Amino acid sequence: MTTTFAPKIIGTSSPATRILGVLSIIGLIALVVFGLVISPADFELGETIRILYMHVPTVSVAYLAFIITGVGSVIYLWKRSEFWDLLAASAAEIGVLFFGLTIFNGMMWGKITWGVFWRWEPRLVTTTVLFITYIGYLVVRSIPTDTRTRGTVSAVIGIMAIVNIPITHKAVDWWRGLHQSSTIFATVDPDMRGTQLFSAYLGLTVFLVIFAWLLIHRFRVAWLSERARGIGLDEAIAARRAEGSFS
Amino acid sequence: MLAITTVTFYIAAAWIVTFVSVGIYAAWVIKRGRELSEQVPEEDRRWM
Amino acid sequence: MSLSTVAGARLVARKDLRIEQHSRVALAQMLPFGMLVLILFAFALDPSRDVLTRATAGLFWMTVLFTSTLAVQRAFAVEVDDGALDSIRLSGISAASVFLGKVSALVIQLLVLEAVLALGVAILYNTDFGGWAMLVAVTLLSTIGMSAAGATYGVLVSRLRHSSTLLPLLLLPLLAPVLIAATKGSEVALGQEAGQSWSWVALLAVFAISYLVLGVVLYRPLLEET
Amino acid sequence: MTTPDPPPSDSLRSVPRADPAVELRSAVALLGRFPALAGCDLEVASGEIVLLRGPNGAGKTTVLRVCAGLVPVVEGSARVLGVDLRKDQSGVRQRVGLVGHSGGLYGDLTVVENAVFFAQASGLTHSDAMQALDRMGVATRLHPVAVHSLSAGQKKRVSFAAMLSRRPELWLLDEPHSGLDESARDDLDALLAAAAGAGATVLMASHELDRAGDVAIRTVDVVGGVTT
Repeated sequence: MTTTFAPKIIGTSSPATRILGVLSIIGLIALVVFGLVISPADFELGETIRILYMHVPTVSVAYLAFIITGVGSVIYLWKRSEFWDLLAASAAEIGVLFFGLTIFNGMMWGKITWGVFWRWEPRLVTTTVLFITYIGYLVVRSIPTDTRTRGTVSAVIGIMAIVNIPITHKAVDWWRGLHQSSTIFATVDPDMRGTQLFSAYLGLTVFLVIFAWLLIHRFRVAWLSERARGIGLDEAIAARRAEGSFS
Repeated sequence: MLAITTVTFYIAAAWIVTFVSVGIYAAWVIKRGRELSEQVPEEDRRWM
Repeated sequence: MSLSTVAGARLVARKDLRIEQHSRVALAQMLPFGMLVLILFAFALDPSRDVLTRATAGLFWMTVLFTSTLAVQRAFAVEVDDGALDSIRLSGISAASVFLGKVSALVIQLLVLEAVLALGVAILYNTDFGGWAMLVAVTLLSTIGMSAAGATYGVLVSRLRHSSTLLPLLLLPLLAPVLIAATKGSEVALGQEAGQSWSWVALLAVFAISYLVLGVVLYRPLLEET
Repeated sequence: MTTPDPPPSDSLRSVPRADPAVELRSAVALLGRFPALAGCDLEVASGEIVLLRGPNGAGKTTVLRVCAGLVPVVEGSARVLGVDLRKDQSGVRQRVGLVGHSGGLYGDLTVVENAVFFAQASGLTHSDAMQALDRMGVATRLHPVAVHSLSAGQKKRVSFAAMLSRRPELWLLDEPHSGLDESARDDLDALLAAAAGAGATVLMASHELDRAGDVAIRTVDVVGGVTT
């Protein structure tokens, strides 16, 4: 499983990420063409359906990221492997980014549809609460401690947070009197047809590719920064030992 | 085809903010990766 | 040599309650704080326009939520202040016992605080109480849930720097469903709102059980493996 | 910067006997990101009384906390009472006693409540706790007093009593003589000698060379996170 460095490639890229990167760019161009040009406005939603082509992929990717964080956290506490700790943290960061975008897109959609940026709409509320939950996760990871404590503490938060997702969903749905079951993908309108449906799924696919590409890079950055920290530690140890030679 | 209306502004905002945010984040990650890979010796630059 | 989980939990809970008995921090500081919040809400919301009556349940649970973060903070400050937590980690008490003991002591203290605050609400906000069975169920389950999540995050932040400001950031979003369910459940119980009454109780039960189980499991890595 | 092993370790290796109570090899331990131990070597035979000597911030306290399984060793190796701390960090905790800078007691509880709680937490009884208080010369009139209102020396006696009641195999003492009056120091020395005589190992840290040196069998200098 060890990808050693090909000499020509710099930074955190590898042949696999290059392919993913190219696919992402092609995909985004195709998404612009299909989502903004080819596909028609919706009968019910009007032009606002075009926001869904951004909204649905970002929220789906964010939830996928948090599931990875949760699974990574469980495996980290079980196996204590650096890989899962760093993967969990990388996924959480990307998840927070996409969750932030989801909230922003939701507000844009709200402004058009309701005339206001914010309404106590269940999805928006749930997303915001969970967004802050995962900001807490990232804040905890940024507090300097030793690797093991950082890993343990953030894994616990990763697990607590993912258990909280369905509970928060249910609570907020019922709170707003929304009693029918709804999934993450419920915003993909089942009435969508033809190029609309195609654009929706194209958006989902493209963002999944982007997510994979980002996650690989982000993980490698995390991995490298641990190695760099190891070098920093060696220097710190040398400095610490030198304290003795003065006296 | 997207009709040009006041609605367009918010739709464009959603798309542009999403694209730009992901772009900036990706650029930051790549840049950070390049910086770090210069600090880290060759033999440590494998991922797992 | 080692104690059973239940015996250890009882020991820890008794110890925490004994500390409260001597120091009276919950009684002399948290309770007046909670009362003060109830009164300040009234100022902020203008009591003459019966907003208070309609918002009673929400204000009550918000107050409880704030007070409970103080209680969690206090519960772990006594452990960290003089390094007593280290003594506990060196003793034979299992991590699960420490968790269950901490939770039990928190639950007992919070229930007393809630009872007095409820009395305050009844007087200050002129609330008619009713639907006792459901009120009791809602209160008990949300208190257990808050205490379980609080005890886990309480010990977690005690391992980190900036712990006192970190705790509310981590704990309050996690407790959002408890706030919603406890508020709505109480409103239904008080007859202020029609609704699927027991589904809120069920949700609170799911929350409480989930975080009790998670706490029992996750205290081990937090206390023993680091 | 490699340090030679202290001489006793060689003689230990030649004579077959019990594992050393403490064996640190190039141990690195972090406080946050600061390497409090920077490749520390230390060997303590069972039954020995060893004094760690060094200036403030040398890493003495961290050595004690590592040996108690409270601070993880991130590089090098650490074995305490036969337990490999890098594999099982907490495995040794129940078998050691630590009297640290902070008392490790509950300030709001009384002397007796503290002693009894920690005794019971280790599966012992009320009378074990009372015996330990007695052994440490804690006056009966202090029993119902809250620990936070005790003097430093009295508090230290209670901490010792809480540790003593658990009959640890390895005693880890941070500045044990500080805050004690002359007669209490004599008591403590006698206690340490008796403990070592009964097979326990004592590892203590001090910057007070004059006093703690008397009872110690061997002194190890610690500076800059390493032993010299």
